[in-house]
Amino acid sequence: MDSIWLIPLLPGIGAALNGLVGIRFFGKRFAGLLASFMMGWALWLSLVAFVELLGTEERFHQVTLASWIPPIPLETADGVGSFTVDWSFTLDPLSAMMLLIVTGIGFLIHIYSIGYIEHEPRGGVARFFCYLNLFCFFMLTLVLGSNFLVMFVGWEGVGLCSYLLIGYWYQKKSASDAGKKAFIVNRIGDWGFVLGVFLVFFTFGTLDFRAVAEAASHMPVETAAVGFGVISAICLLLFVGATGKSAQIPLYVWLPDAMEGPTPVSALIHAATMVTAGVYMVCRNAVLFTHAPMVMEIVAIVGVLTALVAATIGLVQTDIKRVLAYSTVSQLGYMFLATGVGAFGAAAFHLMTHAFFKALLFLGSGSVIHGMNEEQDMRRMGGLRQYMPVTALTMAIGAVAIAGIPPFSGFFSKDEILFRTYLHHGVFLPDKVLWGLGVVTAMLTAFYMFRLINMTFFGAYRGPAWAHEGDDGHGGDDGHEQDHGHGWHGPHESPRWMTIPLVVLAVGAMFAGFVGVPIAFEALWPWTAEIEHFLHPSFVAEGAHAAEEAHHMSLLGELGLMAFSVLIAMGGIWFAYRNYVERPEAAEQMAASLAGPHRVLTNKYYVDELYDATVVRGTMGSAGGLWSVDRRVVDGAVNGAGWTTIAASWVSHVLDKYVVDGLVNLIAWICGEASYVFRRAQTGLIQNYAFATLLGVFAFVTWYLVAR
Amino acid sequence: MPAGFTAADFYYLLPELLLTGGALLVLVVDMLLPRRDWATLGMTLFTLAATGAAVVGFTGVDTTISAGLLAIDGFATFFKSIVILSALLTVLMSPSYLRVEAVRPGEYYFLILCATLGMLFMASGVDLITLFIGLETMAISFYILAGYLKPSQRSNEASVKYFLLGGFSLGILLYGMSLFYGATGTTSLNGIAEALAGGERSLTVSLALVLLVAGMGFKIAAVPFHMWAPDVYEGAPTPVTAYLSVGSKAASFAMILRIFIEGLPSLVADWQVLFWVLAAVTMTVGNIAALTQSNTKRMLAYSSIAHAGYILIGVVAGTERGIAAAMVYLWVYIFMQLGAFAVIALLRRQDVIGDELKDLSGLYLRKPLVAVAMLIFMLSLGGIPPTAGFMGKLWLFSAAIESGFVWLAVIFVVNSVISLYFYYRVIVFMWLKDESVGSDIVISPAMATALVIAVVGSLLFGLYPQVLFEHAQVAADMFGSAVSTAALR
Amino acid sequence: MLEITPLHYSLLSAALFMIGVIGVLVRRNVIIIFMSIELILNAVNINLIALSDQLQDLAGQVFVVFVIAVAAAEAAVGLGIIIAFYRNKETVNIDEIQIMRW
Amino acid sequence: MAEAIVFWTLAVLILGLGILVISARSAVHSVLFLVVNFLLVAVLYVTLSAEFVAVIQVLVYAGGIVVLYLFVVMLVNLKKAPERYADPRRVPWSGTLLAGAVLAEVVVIGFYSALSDDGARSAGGGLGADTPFADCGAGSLVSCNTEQLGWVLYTSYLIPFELASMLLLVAMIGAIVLAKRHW
Amino acid sequence: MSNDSSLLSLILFTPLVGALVLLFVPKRQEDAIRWIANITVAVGFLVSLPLWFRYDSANPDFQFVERLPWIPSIGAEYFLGVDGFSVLLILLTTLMGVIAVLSSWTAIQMRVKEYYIFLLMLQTGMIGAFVSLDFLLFFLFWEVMLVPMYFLIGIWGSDNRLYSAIKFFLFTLVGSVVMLLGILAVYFYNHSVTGVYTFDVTQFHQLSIPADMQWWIFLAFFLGFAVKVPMFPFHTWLPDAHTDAPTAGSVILAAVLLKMGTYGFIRFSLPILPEGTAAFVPLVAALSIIGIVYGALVAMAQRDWKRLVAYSSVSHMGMVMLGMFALTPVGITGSIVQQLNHGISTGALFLIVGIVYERRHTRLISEYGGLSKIMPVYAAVFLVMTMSSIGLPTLNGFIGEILILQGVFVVQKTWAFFAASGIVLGAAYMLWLYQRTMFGTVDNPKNENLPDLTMREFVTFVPLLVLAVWIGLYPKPFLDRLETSVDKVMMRVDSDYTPRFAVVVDGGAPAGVAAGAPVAIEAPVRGGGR
Repeated sequence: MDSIWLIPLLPGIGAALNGLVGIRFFGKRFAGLLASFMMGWALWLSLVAFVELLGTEERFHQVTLASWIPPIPLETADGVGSFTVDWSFTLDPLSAMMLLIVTGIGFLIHIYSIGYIEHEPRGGVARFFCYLNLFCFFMLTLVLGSNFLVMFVGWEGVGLCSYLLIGYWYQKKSASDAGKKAFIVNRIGDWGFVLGVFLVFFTFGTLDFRAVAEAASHMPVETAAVGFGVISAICLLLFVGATGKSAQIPLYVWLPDAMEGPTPVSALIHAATMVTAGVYMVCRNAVLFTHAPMVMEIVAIVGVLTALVAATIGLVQTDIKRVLAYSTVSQLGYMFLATGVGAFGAAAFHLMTHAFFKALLFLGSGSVIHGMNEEQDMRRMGGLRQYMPVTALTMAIGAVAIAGIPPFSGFFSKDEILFRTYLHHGVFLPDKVLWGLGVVTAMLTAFYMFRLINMTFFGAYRGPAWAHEGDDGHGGDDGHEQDHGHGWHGPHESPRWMTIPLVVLAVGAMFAGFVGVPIAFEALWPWTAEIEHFLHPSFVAEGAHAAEEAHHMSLLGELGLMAFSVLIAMGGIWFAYRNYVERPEAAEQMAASLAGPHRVLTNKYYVDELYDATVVRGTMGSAGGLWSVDRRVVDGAVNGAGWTTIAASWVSHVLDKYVVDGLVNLIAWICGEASYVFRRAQTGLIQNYAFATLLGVFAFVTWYLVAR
Repeated sequence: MPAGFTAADFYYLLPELLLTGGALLVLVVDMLLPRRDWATLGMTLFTLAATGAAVVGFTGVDTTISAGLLAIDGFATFFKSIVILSALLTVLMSPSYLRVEAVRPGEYYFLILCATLGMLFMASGVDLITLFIGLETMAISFYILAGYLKPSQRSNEASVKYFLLGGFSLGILLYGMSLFYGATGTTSLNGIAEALAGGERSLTVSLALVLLVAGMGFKIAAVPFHMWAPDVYEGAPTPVTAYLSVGSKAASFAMILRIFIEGLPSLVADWQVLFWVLAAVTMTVGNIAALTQSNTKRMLAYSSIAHAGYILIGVVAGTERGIAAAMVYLWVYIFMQLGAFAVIALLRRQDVIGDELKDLSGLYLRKPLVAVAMLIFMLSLGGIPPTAGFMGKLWLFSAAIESGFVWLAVIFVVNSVISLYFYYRVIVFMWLKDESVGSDIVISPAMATALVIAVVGSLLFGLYPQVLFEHAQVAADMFGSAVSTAALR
Repeated sequence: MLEITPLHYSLLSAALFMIGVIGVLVRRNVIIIFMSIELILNAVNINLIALSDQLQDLAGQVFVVFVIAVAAAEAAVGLGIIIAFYRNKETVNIDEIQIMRW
Repeated sequence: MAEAIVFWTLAVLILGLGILVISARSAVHSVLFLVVNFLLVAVLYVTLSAEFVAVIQVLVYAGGIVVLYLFVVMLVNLKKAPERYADPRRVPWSGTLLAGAVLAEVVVIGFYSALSDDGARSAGGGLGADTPFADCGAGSLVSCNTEQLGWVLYTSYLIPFELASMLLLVAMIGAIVLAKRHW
Repeated sequence: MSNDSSLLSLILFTPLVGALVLLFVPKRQEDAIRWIANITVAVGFLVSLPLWFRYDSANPDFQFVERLPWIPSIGAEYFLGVDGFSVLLILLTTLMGVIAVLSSWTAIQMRVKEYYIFLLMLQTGMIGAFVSLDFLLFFLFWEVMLVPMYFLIGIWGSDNRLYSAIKFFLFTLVGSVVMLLGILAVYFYNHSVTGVYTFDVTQFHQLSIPADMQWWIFLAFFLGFAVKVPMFPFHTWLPDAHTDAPTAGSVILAAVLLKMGTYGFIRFSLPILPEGTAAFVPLVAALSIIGIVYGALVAMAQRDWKRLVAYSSVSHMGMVMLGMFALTPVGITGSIVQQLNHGISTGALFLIVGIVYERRHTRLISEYGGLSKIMPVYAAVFLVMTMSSIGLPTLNGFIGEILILQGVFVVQKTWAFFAASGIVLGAAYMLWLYQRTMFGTVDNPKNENLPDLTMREFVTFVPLLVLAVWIGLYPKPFLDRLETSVDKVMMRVDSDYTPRFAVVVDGGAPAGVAAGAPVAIEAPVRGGGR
């Protein structure tokens, strides 16, 4: 357990090897295997560490490698502090869980990538795995870091890696744009985050999570009565950071663009791990947040709104990966909702299950895209299940899981969240509102997921014919034409490298939920709410033993709620089935009957718009009214900011050139002119010179006469 | 009164006597010997060397001779050595130049020596009459030397201008002196000092003061009495210009310090104001006017006007430190100014006048060492460490600050920045422009010696000025001051 | 008025001085300008002599002797200069002495 | 009384001739006026008991310098009238005015300090003159004054005197150098 | 440490000796000249290494002191000595010297001999400024630096070199001459108090000058140093100088010359003029923040690669100044570290520009694009340096920024808020630059077969990369060496500050060993309380 620091280090080494040596010398396979091996090793170590942790009494272990910033005296709120940061890692239930997720899923995705990336040139492959390993290094640092700064290391590092990986096909303008956008938007979040960190130090005199929690637990809870205090400020700033990293309103705009990256990247970074960092960070500081209920409320609202908005946008996406992207945003919204209502355990739980099924779905989509020769538009798919059965099956499982059909994992986690939301009493929001929105989202989720499944795997095949002239409809992927320029022999199942991870993840997606079975099922399943119990120590200061708040609700009512949410999900699925499989024409009928989004959607003109949009700016915000709202308001804000910055920069540039510098030149000019004048005075006439002399005398004498 | 003239006086007059004798001998040699160029040159150099040795011999002496007309003190010795050293360098840079100009060197050297003689008296005279005669000896020699290139119209014009204005200013100066004589009934500076001590100043004295300032201001080319300088500097033979800008300036400053510090300490409040104004105006006008000059000699003329302004700061301060500052600055000024003029003289060839900026272009490629030397001189004039010029400026700064003339110091600062601009134009032409004109440059051994001395001086006194400072301080302390440093706080 | 004070002499010399100055400033013939300078020197001399008489002190007269000597020397040199100049330029008009300016 | 008459006549003549010198059309005339002026100044010296100086004044100025001037005038005035060309950048009257102004100032100062019975002189350490006039009972004033002056010149002022001789030598050689046509 | 008695002189004069040797090498033998120059700087670096190892970070006094009379009559001495600040900066200087000289092996083909002579003289000047403890000596070296730099820009620079060179020179000169006035004021004040004329800085550090006088003197110093830094209104010489200087020139300029200003503040302004400093804090902070934002914005608007980097250093130096004038130990430490970082990353960035400039002779960003396809190694190096420049954790830039901002935050929240915006803007312009040059397709045929880094070029980067990572991961050695020096400055600017070495001495453990709750230091320590 003292060797947890190795866990991040191993992929780090892998990255170093691949980066320094690999790009020049490694073969594709070898590079992949090396990276995967490192991840495998890390996984093994994490398992060991996990088991050992279970063995210990107080579920907490800290390893300090070295002093990073030696102590330097610094004023804090209460007199003298000492600013010091160590390279130290913490293993506690929360980080242990994240470890397993990251290493486990990371490992699978590495394996998967070996197959996925083989079209790339040799150097490219090594580069890819270098980035991937590097990402894992930073992600694990983020997870294990036992103080804000070490976490920030990972926090920024994963940002860098996502920048690199999104821009992996850097020849593609859109790709490099997306990468840049991701990084910069994240930086905006970090602005808040670092300020939060500073405030943390200023308040508590330390940056160590445990110490902070300890100190905070002794401070009053800043309810509306107490007022918006320093802790609230801290939490708000930190949450700004979280919205950046976890793509919440208003900073979520980067995530859909991020789909420019290779699919495994989307799966690992933009679904399973990195984007959940925000959630993780909030959970990490559970104690702080519980002391700032108002901020909690804000978090919850932001979360649920994000969930809803993203889901609605997801409804009408036709790019398979973008659907998943919006669904990710929406699911993250769920997690924040959970943290917002104080159900940190539930949030973490959902984080885990989501990691499984969302990774699964992405990899599945990747497999589809791979099999469809880089085709991403669902309207050019359909009926693929006979071509790629494994993918179809596994993705279906994933869909069911996310839709929240028992006993798949998604059901348990999502239901837990909804349940706790139902119980939640808002600070300045009426009760049940959050819950209501959550439920609506749940339905939408079910709908768009199955819309995806149906459009992809069922119905008739709408894709291009696979003769050799099949090279027409490749949506904007000029980047690596050459890699598969040779003819394409129709949709096909992907190689084992890719299918095996799918299967494994599918299994996970099926059964991961059983670690968090609601108490309600005690009768059927004795080990209820395992994960809550397991994680609980991470959410309270070790000093204060806040008793777990009892679910004060009748068994019946709880079961009723579950049934209701399941019904909702079913409804969504049925609706999707009816519209896209049973009677594909139903959509038209509805369009005729219903005004609003659907007319907009079925409108051919808008379809073209979408095509352009996919090329120009990505299809984010295409749902009817939301289309314009999102584009004009949210994204507009971001771009607006961008443009104002550029404009400002030009202004100051001009200022610099003409004003600041101009002054200097002006002085020079004046000197020049004066010089000219003096020269003219030198007429060369002796008598003028004599005159000047006499004038001098005259002046001085007059001065004397006047002075006296 | 000390009864006239004692034998001891001959002993203390040794330098002057040597110089006079040498000068006469030069004439004789010039008449008698064949290959007279070298003979005269050698004779002159020898005379100067001997005189220098004699002067240095009197280091530490502090006495007055010949009925208190002359003082042999550290101050005098210091300025005498300045004068003689600059004369030496001037003579060294002359021969090749004279050869190009096809001028007979005999009388030339004689006149240089006589000018030097006059300067020696200016340095050590403590009586208006002595000072005046010394001044005139110097001046008349320079009138002739300025016009020494008879075929050249510019040379003629230079001498006419210098002569007319010189005569005019001489009139003013003498009138001032006569008024002082009237006010105090004596011509000896100490007498004047004690006569003026205590008694309240009458307007006549103020008038006399102004006239004196004007007269001396002309000699050191202080604005507004400076206007002759650019024209004369441009027209006169380059070595003469050099000597004029260094030797006569140094001697005139010696005279100024004598008269105002030793003779008129009780009027310090008055002349401090006058010189404050003069200094400020002089350096500003000098520098700014130099900015746009394309003729090197003219540019250096303005720059030497500006330097006169700088040195006046020392006079304004009026403290021992101020005097020492002026002395130090004049000392280091020898090397940089003469060095610069030596380079210009060097550029004079059959086909090139060599006093235009463009004549300098590409110098670096033709004669790298000369270019380096010129670079050093320019930096020194600009006061960039580690050159001697910086140490000089340092002293002036500290004098001004110590006496609390902060604004003067600030003006000084601004000016020394402006000045760098035109010194850098010279450097730009030498180093950064490649096209070069005219036949190739030959360096005579004499010239080489001059350059080497100048370079060594400009660097040595920048890196290790201790010796110089010591002497200057000792001399200044012996000399006394108008404002005692103690009085400052 | 009838009683002659030193003031009278100094005013006389001052007046003569200024006449000389005016001559220097106004005339264009270099030679006449020289003469004006001589006038100036004479003014000075008058002053000195008057003062020495009034102070009963010989130094003034000594001074005058030297001034006269200098004046002589200047005259010699000055006229030499004029000759030299005249050779090249064929003029003694001071307004034509302006090759060198700014 | 007599002194006053002499002074005023001399003063008027001197100034008048001075004005003539600087205003005469032809150089020759002004040279002649200059001679007369110098002679009158010499007379003034005599009245001020500076007989020896008066003599040199006559010898050196009237005898030497002025003749020299005459030569040069003759030498250079043969050709065109020197004052034909007048440079526009020079305004003669301003010169006159300025000189006048300075003169006015000097006069003011003179009167002022004369009335406030001249602080400096009353303060005067200087009055006990270094080289006082000796009174020589018999013998002509001239010889007396000359004797004293010579004595002073050759004792106290020996060195300036010698220097003056060098000065004259310089002037001589200079004049030769400049005036000679070739080397 | 008697055996070190002449170490500093050795370090100081090694380059000069090299220059003298070069004087006597005939012009023609260019390779010989190059070798000699390179060997000289390499030796210079090696002899400076003992500073790192032998410097005793527990000892608060100046170390390796050398003291000889120089100009007794005005009390100037040849007085050398180093403390934490100077040790680090000297090492940076010698290292950068090596890199600069090595980097110009092929870049300079004209007047090779003079080039290296000037470079070596410059080296001596810079080291001298860092080691002198005599104010006059410092000033001497300070000005000596100008001349070689002037020529480096003026002779070997690009299109607009004359203008830039003279601009650089005059700007710096104005400041420094005014500074000289300040120096003399201190000099005379010291005399009026102690009765001895001396330029001994350690003596000045003990003066307590009347506040109003301090105000003026600080102003004088400020002008001198702020121009060099350069702070916001005085920065306009920097872009020109950088743009037109040859690569090595820009590297030295960015890496070391700019540090002169900040070093001046920390060594002279703060300790000698505490009240003056306190009085000026708001102004300086404001200017610094303006500089940070303004520099970044202007950088974003640049079309010229080198200019962009130049403006980025305006922004970074603003950060440094802000940290210093927070007057908290953390802030000051951070600002010193940030100086090193800026030296490393910006120096490297200029090298990077230089490499493509040498191949293509244009600095226009629009001329490039897609280089990472053609020059992968180059692109990788560039990437790392970009990241270090925008302060990515695990790289050096981060440490400096975090320390500075933290140090500022506890003093003035709003300052930290605005300064932190630099994080975003920095990322924006650097990444945009990276995208425009490295990403995309190679559409300019001239770029199609640019050679990747040669071995020599790569070697020039190695030390920088190593340092970037080292400082990023384990800055402790650097921070330790700064500890006592920072405390000494703090003791001057903050009367009731108790230095750590004092604590250590009386047995108490150094403040806050491990991560933990606020560790109380015995006496009340306040970071420049406001």
